[in-house]
Amino acid sequence: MYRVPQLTRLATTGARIVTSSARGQQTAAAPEKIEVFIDGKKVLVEPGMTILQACALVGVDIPRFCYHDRLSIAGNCRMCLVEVEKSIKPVASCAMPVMKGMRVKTDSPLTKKAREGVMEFLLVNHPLDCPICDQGGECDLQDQSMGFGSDRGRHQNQYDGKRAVEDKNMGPLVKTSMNRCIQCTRCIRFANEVAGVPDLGSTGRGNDMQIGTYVDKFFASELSGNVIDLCPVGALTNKPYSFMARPWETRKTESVDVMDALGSNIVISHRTGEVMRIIPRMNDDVNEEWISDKTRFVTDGLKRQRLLAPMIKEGGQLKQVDWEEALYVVARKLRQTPADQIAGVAGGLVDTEALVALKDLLNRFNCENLYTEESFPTVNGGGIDLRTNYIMNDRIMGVEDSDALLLIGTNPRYEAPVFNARIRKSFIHYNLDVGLIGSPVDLTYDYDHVGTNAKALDDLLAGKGSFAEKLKSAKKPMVVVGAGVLQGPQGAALLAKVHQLADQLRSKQSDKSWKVVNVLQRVAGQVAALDIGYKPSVEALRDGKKSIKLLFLLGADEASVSRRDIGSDTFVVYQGHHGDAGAEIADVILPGAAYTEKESTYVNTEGRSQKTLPAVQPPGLARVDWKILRALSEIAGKALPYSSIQEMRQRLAQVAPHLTRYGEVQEANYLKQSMELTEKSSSAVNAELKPAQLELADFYMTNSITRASPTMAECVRAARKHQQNPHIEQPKRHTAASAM
Amino acid sequence: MASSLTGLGGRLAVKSGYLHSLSRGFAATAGAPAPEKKPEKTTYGPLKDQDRIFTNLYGRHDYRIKGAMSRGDWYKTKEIILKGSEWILKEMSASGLRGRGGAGFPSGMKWGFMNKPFDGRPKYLVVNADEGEPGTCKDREIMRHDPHKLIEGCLIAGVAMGARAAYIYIRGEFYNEAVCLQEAIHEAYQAGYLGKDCCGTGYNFDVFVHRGAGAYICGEETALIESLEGKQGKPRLKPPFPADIGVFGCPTTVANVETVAVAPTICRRGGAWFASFGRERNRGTKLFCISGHVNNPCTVEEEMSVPLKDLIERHCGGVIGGWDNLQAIIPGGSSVPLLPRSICDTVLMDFDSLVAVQSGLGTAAVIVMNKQVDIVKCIARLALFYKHESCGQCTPCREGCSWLNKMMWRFVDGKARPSEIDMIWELSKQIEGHTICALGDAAAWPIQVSASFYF
Amino acid sequence: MLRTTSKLAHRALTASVQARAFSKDFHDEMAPIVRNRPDAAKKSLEDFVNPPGPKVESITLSGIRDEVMDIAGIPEEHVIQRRARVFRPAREATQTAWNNTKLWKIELDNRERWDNPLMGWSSTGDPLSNISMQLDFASKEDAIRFCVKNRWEYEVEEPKERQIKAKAYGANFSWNKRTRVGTK
Amino acid sequence: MATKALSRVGVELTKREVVPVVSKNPKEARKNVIKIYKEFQRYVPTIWWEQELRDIPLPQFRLAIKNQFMKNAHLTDTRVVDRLVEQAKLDMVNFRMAYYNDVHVRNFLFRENIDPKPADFLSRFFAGKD
Repeated sequence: MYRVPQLTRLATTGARIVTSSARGQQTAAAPEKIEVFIDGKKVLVEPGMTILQACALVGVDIPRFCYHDRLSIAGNCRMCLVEVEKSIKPVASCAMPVMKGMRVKTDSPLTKKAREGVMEFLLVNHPLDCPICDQGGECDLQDQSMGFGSDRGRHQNQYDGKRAVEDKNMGPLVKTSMNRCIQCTRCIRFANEVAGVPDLGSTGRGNDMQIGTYVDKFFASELSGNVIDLCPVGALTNKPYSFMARPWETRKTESVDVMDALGSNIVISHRTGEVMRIIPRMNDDVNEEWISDKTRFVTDGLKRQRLLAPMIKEGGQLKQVDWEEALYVVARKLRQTPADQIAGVAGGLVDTEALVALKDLLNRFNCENLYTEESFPTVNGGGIDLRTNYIMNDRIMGVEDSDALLLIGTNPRYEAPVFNARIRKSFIHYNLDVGLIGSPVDLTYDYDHVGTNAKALDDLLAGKGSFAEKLKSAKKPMVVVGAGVLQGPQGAALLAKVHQLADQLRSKQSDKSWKVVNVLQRVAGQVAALDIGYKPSVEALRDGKKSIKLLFLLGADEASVSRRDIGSDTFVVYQGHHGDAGAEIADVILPGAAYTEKESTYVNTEGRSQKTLPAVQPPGLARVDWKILRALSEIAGKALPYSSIQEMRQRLAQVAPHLTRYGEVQEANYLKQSMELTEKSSSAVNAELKPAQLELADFYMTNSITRASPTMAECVRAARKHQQNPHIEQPKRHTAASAM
Repeated sequence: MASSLTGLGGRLAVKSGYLHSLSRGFAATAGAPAPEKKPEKTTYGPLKDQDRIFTNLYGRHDYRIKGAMSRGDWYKTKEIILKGSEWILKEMSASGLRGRGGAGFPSGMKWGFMNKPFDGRPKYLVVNADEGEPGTCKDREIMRHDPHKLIEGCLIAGVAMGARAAYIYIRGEFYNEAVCLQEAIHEAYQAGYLGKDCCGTGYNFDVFVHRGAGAYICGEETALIESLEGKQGKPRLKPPFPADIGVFGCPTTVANVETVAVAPTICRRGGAWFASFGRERNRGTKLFCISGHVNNPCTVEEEMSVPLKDLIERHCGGVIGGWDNLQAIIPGGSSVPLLPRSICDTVLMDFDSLVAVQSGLGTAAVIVMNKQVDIVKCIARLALFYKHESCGQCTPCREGCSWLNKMMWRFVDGKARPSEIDMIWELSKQIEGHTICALGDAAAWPIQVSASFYF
Repeated sequence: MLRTTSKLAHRALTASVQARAFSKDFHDEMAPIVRNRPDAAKKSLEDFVNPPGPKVESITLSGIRDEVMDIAGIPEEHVIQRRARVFRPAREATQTAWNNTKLWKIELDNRERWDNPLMGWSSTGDPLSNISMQLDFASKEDAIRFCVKNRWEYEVEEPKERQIKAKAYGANFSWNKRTRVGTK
Repeated sequence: MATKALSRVGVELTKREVVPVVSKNPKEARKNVIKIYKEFQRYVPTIWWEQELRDIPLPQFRLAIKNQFMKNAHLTDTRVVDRLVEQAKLDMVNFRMAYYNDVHVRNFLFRENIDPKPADFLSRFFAGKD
């Protein structure tokens, strides 16, 4: 289903004006700013800010090790000392709040001397590992020692020696080299505050203070990789990436992640046509600066199990052929098969360009059988015709404004770890109340467990229970339903219930732009697929309901359609990048490109379209997906009207204009209509809401790329082993069932 | 007592004139008006027996409530409480009492900081009984022999600042003292002096004893608060000061045992009486603990501003080998710089005169060293102590203390170059003033001073 | 004995070498100053700004700017078919300093790279692939100007500005908020 | 080329003062171009004969030379024109001194030994990745 571009556009601008004016009011109400002087430069600062933040406002970077924008203030590295007039001692700028008329000197001799002193002390026990250290080249200590370090050490190594600390084993992802640690405690604060696993801490005191996991164990967090970035020295480094490359040798491509539906912004470091590692890119609207372990460590999955050349099955054996032959065979099938016997199934990692190309291609053959592997209820609330039904309307950022959050049948900790970190942030800093309907899982924060069955929704609708009260009294309540539980026969009824609840909550809202109802998708390609009109279920293909003779699998690797479902005479074409479930049943394999290898568009769960950029070339004979489809169309005799990425983008804009407005969220505004279309049923939905990923071991392998990754396999092993360790105590969370 | 560390912070502040103005302000409001100013005394000490506050310092009498009451404790406590917070604060200000933990901050003023409007948070008094400063043993004497003075003091100080409860953070090694103290608290509860409606005044006040785990740094007030909250005893940065955000996030005053324990007597005998001892701005009596190379090491209550030489000659039987055999004296516990012999002859034992000679009163723990001592080794031992007690939170102290320690022991062994004397002085300067708490300063000063006098 | 002499000889040698080396830069009585160009004179700044010599009258050109790109010799496929992305680089997540984010860069669409199958040397079909590494622009306009001059299609990516929210150390010890820090 | 160049995004029309290289005005530049053009056309038969290019009809050869000049007909910047004139002069020298031989000429003027790059989508798809 294609949207009417004009209407949506008008609606959006209207909404935008509303939000901006609301924001304007907020700033007007903000307390009066106070005036401070940074190096003689006047700057107006919100009261309560620290000196370091005030300096950041005028673009003065204060050297720091322990301070991090997204962690609590520790004030222990003492590198950020600055001179403040009328203070005899230099003060730690990271912790000192600004005061009216304060005069800060960030470059005075006193400041410099203080920093030089601290730097010398830091280097006393820091090993001279730079030549063999993975952090070399992107090391804060290295950089700042260029600025504040001495050209020679005064430490008498031959007499006094350096501190030696045993390395810790934190599992298969984080490599430690504790000699290099400068005890900034960033990793500790990250683990406790952001990741929500109190696994890291310091033991010992004075010079013997050590950072570690207390006992030898796996750092069991889905966000553990972020401590690698946080570490200002090379104490915590990337284990799979160790000794692989130097930062100055690599090229960096700014891209977007597809491991979950958030579309975390990433930077792909690559060298010699090989993806070396993935690190996060700051985007406050989406992922702040975190990424999940799956996002970060999936790189080796991109190099294994790849489909390198087109293949055709002959006598039960796949045989490598060239592109002409493979495309010719597929094109002939395409021409010969009647339109109603052709079907296309798109997987979760497919980019928008390929989705549009496949749809255009099959449409030219009068075929409308286009499905996505991930299913979604199509009947209630306008189903997928209205965009509000399947996106996260209140956005990821919205969690920070929200004051009550109800999670339904989702485990965001593993379905969208970065989103979960955002919920935790809101829980900690903005006193968010969280309720959960679904399996009681460890979400890293306290929540009211409202129930495991969808019946609990009726209680909430009736206003029973303590969490119902919280939701009712909330100024900006949010209901997030996991796409996982919307699959299956009960999904539509469940979604209707959710809409009912959301409508009830919305009716009390003064802010009409707040939509309350949100869907957390599980796969990166789903929103785009629904946007351009794929039918979200392969139910129609199963059990021979339709006699499909040509099945086109576009990256469909979740084994949603098996040979049993379609019969042995169906000709299966698989186009994708990994030899996984899809390729297994294929008669023809067309090797495609993974997300690091193509310029493509992904729409995340909040409806934000973002662009990936190609970091490396597709391996072997593999080609960019939409180009394969374009070539196929030409050979099949119905050439698609785009042959360059620009033309492809124009087509995207034609289909749905928001797809090419990169970085922006297209709001969906048909809530009322959606409510009108919702069938209200008074009978309760009886369904156990159990998300697919319950524990850490379930997190790592969820798609064809991660299933091909040895690192992920190792993580699963480590997580299982960790689970079995009888001596490890799970962190205590308050997850009591709310009193009914 | 590590909070004497903050004394040195105070010393720095005095240098800059900050404390001067504060104390002057305090004298102007609390002291008698100018016209009938009494002529200042010129000689100080010895203290007369009837003026002693701690009359059971040596444990010759009963420490329990009966004995304590016979020595005048809990006498008219109800009346004092009923006079109210204002009155107590006024008396405290009039007495000129300065904190006995080392910082020497005027107590009346400090307690007054707590009189802010109620914002929903309870207020707390925390008594710093983590007496870990090498050479100091005054609080221990109070807690084991005169615990009721402390408990009554808690109540009065608590009333003065409107506190809900007092936590006495007692050093872990003081097992017997904690037992005595707990026993005394138990007695006070039974007598109705503590708990709900204490002394029949309608005021509710509780006293808790919390035993530390034996870390010197927990004597620093914010580290003490952290430790009290059950975390690692690592100091917090200031601001926020404990009076704003203290234990459990509530307004807190941390006071030394001696400061609190003298409060009831001041209230009973009047601030003016207390102010009649010692020099201006250094009023009152003080417990001095003299150890080291004296014939008779002891803890003794004396008037403030007593000459150091008098103190040693009169109470300790002089320096071993005679006064001429004296090499140096650390006048206020290990965290103040030591005094070379020449200064010891004349210096008065009070805050200001010791600051004037680049040292500090600290906890008034006088450590005497005669000429048989290897002063470098003494300092090295101190460096080892600070290295061992550094909490490891902030860089200069964590790295600096161990470096200083290593160097000092090389000096002892003679494995250092002369140029390293200047270097160690520079290093200590790099630590001083750059750390979160004053432990870094305390570790730096002995070395700094000895580097300039003795190496 | 031998050692001393050799040492002495060495010292003399170094001295002479030094003398010779120094004589180039410093006046030394041992080495007279030799002027190769007797007419050499010190130039002033004005001489550089407005060099002496016959003045050339300027002419007025009207027409297409940057026409010189027509004869620059750049293959057409690197002019016509290239797409440039004008952006401000994100802060390195691995480091905390912000200074590298204060400039604008240009990145061209990625072209084919390949590995030498024998030695593993990597090559690229793109002579302009280093642009994003080598060129910094002070402002967006400068970067756009560069694209215009080179006749690349460009798109500007507005950076995500960071938000600085007030943060207080005291929050770590707050009595009623969840910001209380439990562990160090 | 000219129309293509004009249609490009970034090309702007301006008026500005510059220091001339050779020609003071477009007229003079044009005169220089015609001069070297005539010189070329006069010399063409010589090349045609000497370089054994007789399988190409002479008029076609003349046309190829003309095309080389017409390729840059859209240029208005006199300095750019001057530079091309100088380049043409250098080519002339190369011809005269026989630094260019027949293979050069064929490749240069008639693209004889150069495979054209795939232009349409499908052949680009089969040929390589871009």
